[in-house]
Amino acid sequence: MLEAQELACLKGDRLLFRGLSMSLDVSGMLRVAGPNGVGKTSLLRILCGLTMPEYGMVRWHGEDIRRDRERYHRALLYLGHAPALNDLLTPLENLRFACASGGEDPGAEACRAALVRIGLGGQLDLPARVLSQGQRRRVGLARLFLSAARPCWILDEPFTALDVAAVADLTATLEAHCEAGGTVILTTHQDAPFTRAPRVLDLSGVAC
Amino acid sequence: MLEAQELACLKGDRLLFRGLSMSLDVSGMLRVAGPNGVGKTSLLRILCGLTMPEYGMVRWHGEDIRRDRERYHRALLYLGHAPALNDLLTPLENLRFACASGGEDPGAEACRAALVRIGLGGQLDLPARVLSQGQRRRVGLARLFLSAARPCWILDEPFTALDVAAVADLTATLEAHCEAGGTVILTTHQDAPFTRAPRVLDLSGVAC
Amino acid sequence: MQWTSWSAFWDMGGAGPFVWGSYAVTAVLVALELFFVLRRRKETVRRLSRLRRVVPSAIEPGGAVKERIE
Amino acid sequence: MMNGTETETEDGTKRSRSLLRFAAPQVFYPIAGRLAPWFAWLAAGLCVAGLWIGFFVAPTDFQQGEVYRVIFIHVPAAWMSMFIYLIMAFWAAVGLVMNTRLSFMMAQALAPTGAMFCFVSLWTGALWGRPTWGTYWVWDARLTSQLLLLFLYLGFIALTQAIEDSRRSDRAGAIIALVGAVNVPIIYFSVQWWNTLHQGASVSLTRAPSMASTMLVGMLLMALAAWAYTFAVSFWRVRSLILERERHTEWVAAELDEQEARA
Amino acid sequence: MLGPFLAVLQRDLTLAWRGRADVLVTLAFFVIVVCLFPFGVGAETNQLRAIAPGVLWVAALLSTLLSLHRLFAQDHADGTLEQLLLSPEPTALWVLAKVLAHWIVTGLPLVIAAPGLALLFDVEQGALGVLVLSLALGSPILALLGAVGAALTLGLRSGGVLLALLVLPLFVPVLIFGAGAVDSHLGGTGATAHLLLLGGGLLGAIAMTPFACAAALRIAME
Amino acid sequence: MLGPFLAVLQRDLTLAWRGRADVLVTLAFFVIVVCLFPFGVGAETNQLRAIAPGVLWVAALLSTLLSLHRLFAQDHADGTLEQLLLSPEPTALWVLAKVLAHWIVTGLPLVIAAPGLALLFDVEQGALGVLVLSLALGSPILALLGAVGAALTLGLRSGGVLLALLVLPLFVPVLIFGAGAVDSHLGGTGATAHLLLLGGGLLGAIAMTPFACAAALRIAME
Ligand code: HEM
Ligand SMILES: Nc1ncnc2c1ncn2[C@@H]1O[C@H](COP(=O)(O)OP(=O)(O)OP(=O)(O)O)[C@@H](O)[C@H]1O
Ligand SMILES: Nc1ncnc2c1ncn2[C@@H]1O[C@H](COP(=O)(O)OP(=O)(O)OP(=O)(O)O)[C@@H](O)[C@H]1O
Ligand SMILES: [Mg+2]
Ligand SMILES: [Mg+2]
Repeated sequence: MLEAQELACLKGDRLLFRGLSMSLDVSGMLRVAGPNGVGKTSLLRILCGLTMPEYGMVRWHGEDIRRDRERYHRALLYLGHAPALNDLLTPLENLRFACASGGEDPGAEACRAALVRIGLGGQLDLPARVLSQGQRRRVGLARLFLSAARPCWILDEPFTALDVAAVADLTATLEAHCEAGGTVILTTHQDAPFTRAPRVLDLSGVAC
Repeated sequence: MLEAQELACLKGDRLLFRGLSMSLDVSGMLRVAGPNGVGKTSLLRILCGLTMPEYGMVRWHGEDIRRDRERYHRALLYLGHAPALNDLLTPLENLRFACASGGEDPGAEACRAALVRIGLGGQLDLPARVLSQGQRRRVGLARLFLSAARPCWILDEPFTALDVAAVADLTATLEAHCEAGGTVILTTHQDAPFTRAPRVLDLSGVAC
Repeated sequence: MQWTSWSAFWDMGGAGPFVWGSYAVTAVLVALELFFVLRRRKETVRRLSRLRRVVPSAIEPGGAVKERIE
Repeated sequence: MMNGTETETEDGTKRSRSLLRFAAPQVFYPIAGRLAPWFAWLAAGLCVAGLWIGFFVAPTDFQQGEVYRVIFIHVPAAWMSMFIYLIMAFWAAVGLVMNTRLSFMMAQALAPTGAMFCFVSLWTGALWGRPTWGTYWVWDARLTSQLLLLFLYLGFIALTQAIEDSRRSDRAGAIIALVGAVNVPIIYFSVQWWNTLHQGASVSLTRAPSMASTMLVGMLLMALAAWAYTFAVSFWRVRSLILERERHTEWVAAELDEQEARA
Repeated sequence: MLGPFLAVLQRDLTLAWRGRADVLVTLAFFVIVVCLFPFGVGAETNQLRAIAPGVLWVAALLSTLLSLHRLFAQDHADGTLEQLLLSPEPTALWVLAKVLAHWIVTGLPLVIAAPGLALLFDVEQGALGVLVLSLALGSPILALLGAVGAALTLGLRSGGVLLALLVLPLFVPVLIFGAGAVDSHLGGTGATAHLLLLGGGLLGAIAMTPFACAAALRIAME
Repeated sequence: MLGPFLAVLQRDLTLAWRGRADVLVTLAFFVIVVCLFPFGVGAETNQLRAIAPGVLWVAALLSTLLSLHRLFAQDHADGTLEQLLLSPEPTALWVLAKVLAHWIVTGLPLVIAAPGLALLFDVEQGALGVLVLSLALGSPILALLGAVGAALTLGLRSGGVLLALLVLPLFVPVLIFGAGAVDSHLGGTGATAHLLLLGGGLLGAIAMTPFACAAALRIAME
């Protein structure tokens, strides 16, 4: 489904990687690994279509994602380093808006349920500004529970700032998504309790 | 040395904890633990004197830290969630300024050495804006190598975004500091390879 | 008595709109302020009572946070 | 080495310094509640008396005719708006120096009333100016400094409203109130000087040469009414503020119980 | 199709309502800038009356300018913009919603307050209608043009001031026709031509700027 | 003791130099605002000459205002301010350094550019010295007063505009004496009194505002 051809990424004077090809035809999980600064975030942003690669192309179901942006973005869920939270809005409002901006409308009840599910039941009416670091991350991650229909999830360091219980819970969610036929691409430096170790794309091997 | 008496922390309508007393008389490491949102960051900021507790008092060598702010802050190194990095300055400039603002001047050579030591040898001349998430954290952490003289380190989630090698390295640094007679108070949700497990203050026990 | 009739009173020697405009706006503002102040008190009491029911730990007789010593 | 234990309340540490006794919100709360209605009735009474004298006893002004009757609200409102700012700044200073929370609350409780009076004086002045000077507004020194005073009030209110954390908003508000208070005389004199250096406005405030004593009495009664009104409203407002700030204390819990029982 | 449009509009208005002081405060800025002028140029009524329409328009322009950099900044910093750009719906659509919300919050109050301020400068009462109309047509153009500038300068350090530099030249024609409308009404020439030009400009801006803005946003996120 | 003072000064000047466009751009804003006026009020030379000192001063004030919210914002967002407040040295000291650096970067260029612009408005050449002097004394006061406002509104949503509301009334006396100095020189009264007052104000502001500012910053970080 998702296929990268000969990707090269140039940042300033530094060529992070080149000739990186991969294809994810089946459902499953891919962990992009490598030490700090090797280019994991840069790769994920290229795969999402947020950055243009210096060379190469990303295809979704055989079609260049630049060509058929809408279809790809309808199938994609990207959660980056920044949690996309407005400090004045409550978690509920933030989540509803995040869904709406992605072209979905799961309704207030579903959103509330997702937030309660992820452990923010007590913070539904607080402005996001006062949330703790981990609670902020959780608001962003709550979208996962509402986006089961999107096959392709790309997550940059989803476990950051989460406590142990939340990490376990998130791991289970990701595995469930893969089992249901979805794809997950993620980066993380932490150990997460995966039941089946994900495939690994080690960028330190590809890096220039 | 550091002593907290009857601390209570109130956030909006929520009383996070109260009647929290502790004292750290000997050198050693204290890990403040607890799930997301339990009040770890809030506690650390109170201990630093950045926030006033709703009730109670923090003492350093027997003196209220509000009363004798300067002496305490000369002995303290706090690294919070935010990395205190200016996006336009290089890591070297950022580090030098961070030291100077703390009232030290280790000189350019020592700063450069600290940055190389922490693995930013290749990024010395880049603006901080383009660094990767982990590299940004490292710039802040480089101060640890220059602040051995400060006995009290308070670190909020120092391992966030670091790769495995860096986590191990940082752990060793913290233990070395404790061995040299220093105190480290930290929070983290990650497992770090401590050779001796730090003492734990579990906030979930104290929380209201 | 200054006024020969009520209409003379309302007319204020031709300056009616100005005089009465002043008094009316002042009266309205005072009334509004009183309304908001009294309503705010009622709302505060209601909000805090509700809060106490929802978050019992927030206010807890017997173990409450002591006042800061001033 | 550490113990995360809870402790019981000790009542022995309660306020020992008697001077600050009334500065305790807990003590002031019931006092304010008892006094406010009295001041309110006093204000109403004085107002009725003042207006009666103003409209039915005071004679027509030989220069201005009936328009001058605006004076009975205009001048008290103008006076009040200036006094209230001074009192506000005083409480702010007391709060910053002595760290008494009640002072900050008093300052915040006074601000909206001060702004209201300030606006009233501007509004009535403008309506008064139209028939007497032929224009709603001139850039006269007194008018201008009154306008700036309104901005100072609005700035204070906007700042304290914009900050949600009450401790921060208390102190931030106190600082801007003090900075403003230092500037009020500077503003006043600079504006006056500015206006006289240039060719002045073609009209200026002309007061009736010898104010009839009945007019004066009416005006003074209205000014007293404004004082009483300010007391009443600010006491009511400060009670809400106290409840909000002290919501985590036992006595507020008891107070709320009482309120609920009554309702 | 209208999903993101309405979502963005509703969210931004909610945000404005939550930071209610904001609306008042933009207005207060407008009022204050206007009131500063007499202090600068002196209090002679005739002189003030002569420069009044110009001062009001310049003040409206500056208030718009000052609030512009907030149009995308917050969403950029917290990653919301990234997510919006990943939305499958057309970008220009929600950009338009953002600008509309922004104008309702910052532009509309100016239009409403302008006549009151004009009275402070002793402007003839008959000209107030023209003033309001010119502002009502002109200020949305300012917001739309400004949005392009805001998108272009997004995330740049000297954003606020660079933005000013970029858009001020674009604002000048609007200023000329806007202030000109009032002046020519006062001069007896009638303001119709000026107002028609402003209306035409508004339609053109609505049709074109959202696309420019969308393109600029995509570039800014690279 | 001087450590943090010099460190902050040096860093802020480095930052300004790195974002060089910034200096030019504040200046450009000043120039553009001044140049907008003829478009707003019409181009009669006599009228323009009469309002020139006022317009220049108002424009300087607005440019200062526009750049003020950046004084602490960046350091607040990235945590630098937190670290500075944990510094053992007195807060007022490095606050003064920050304001000084800010003035050098944003105020000084205005002082230098003002005479050129005054010539555009056909202001008599003898008055240029007074104009420069009044700006040189007045604009640091604006920066110092503004710093208190910037510290108080730090991190608030409507920061930029709230800041304007807070400090503009405080700016009025400076504006009056500043513009007044030029006017009274032109009017033949001599500007000495005005300039002395400005100088006194500057000394007072240097002595007091850093402390207010330091207190405000501590409060803001709570
Ligand atoms: C918007 C316009 C006006 C404003 C803002 C204004 C403001 C003030 C203020 C602040 C005061 C109290 C000053 C003091 O006691 O030193 C005052 C007093 C007074 N005003 Fe006005 N005024 C305005 C218009 C007028 C007009 C049009 C008149 C009458 C022609 C007037 C007549 C008076 C009188 C008689 C006093 C009492 C003077 C005294 O006790 O010294 N005002 N006004
Ligand atoms: N202009 C530039 N010049 C040189 N190097 C650059 C430039 N911009 C970015 N880089 C480098 O590119 C890399 C970007 O890496 P990226 O953010 O993708 O890392 P990452 O693998 O996600 O790291 P982390 O684990 O820390 O998140 C960094 O090493 C950074 O130093
Ligand atoms: N105004 C408020 N009203 C209610 N709750 C609040 C308010 N402000 C903060 N809180 C709560 O206080 C807590 C702050 O926690 P803090 O940031 O100290 O958590 P933490 O232990 O550091 O968590 P994390 O592991 O996620 O970093 C959060 O649970 C937050 O929801
Ligand atoms: Mg990364
Ligand atoms: Mg935390």
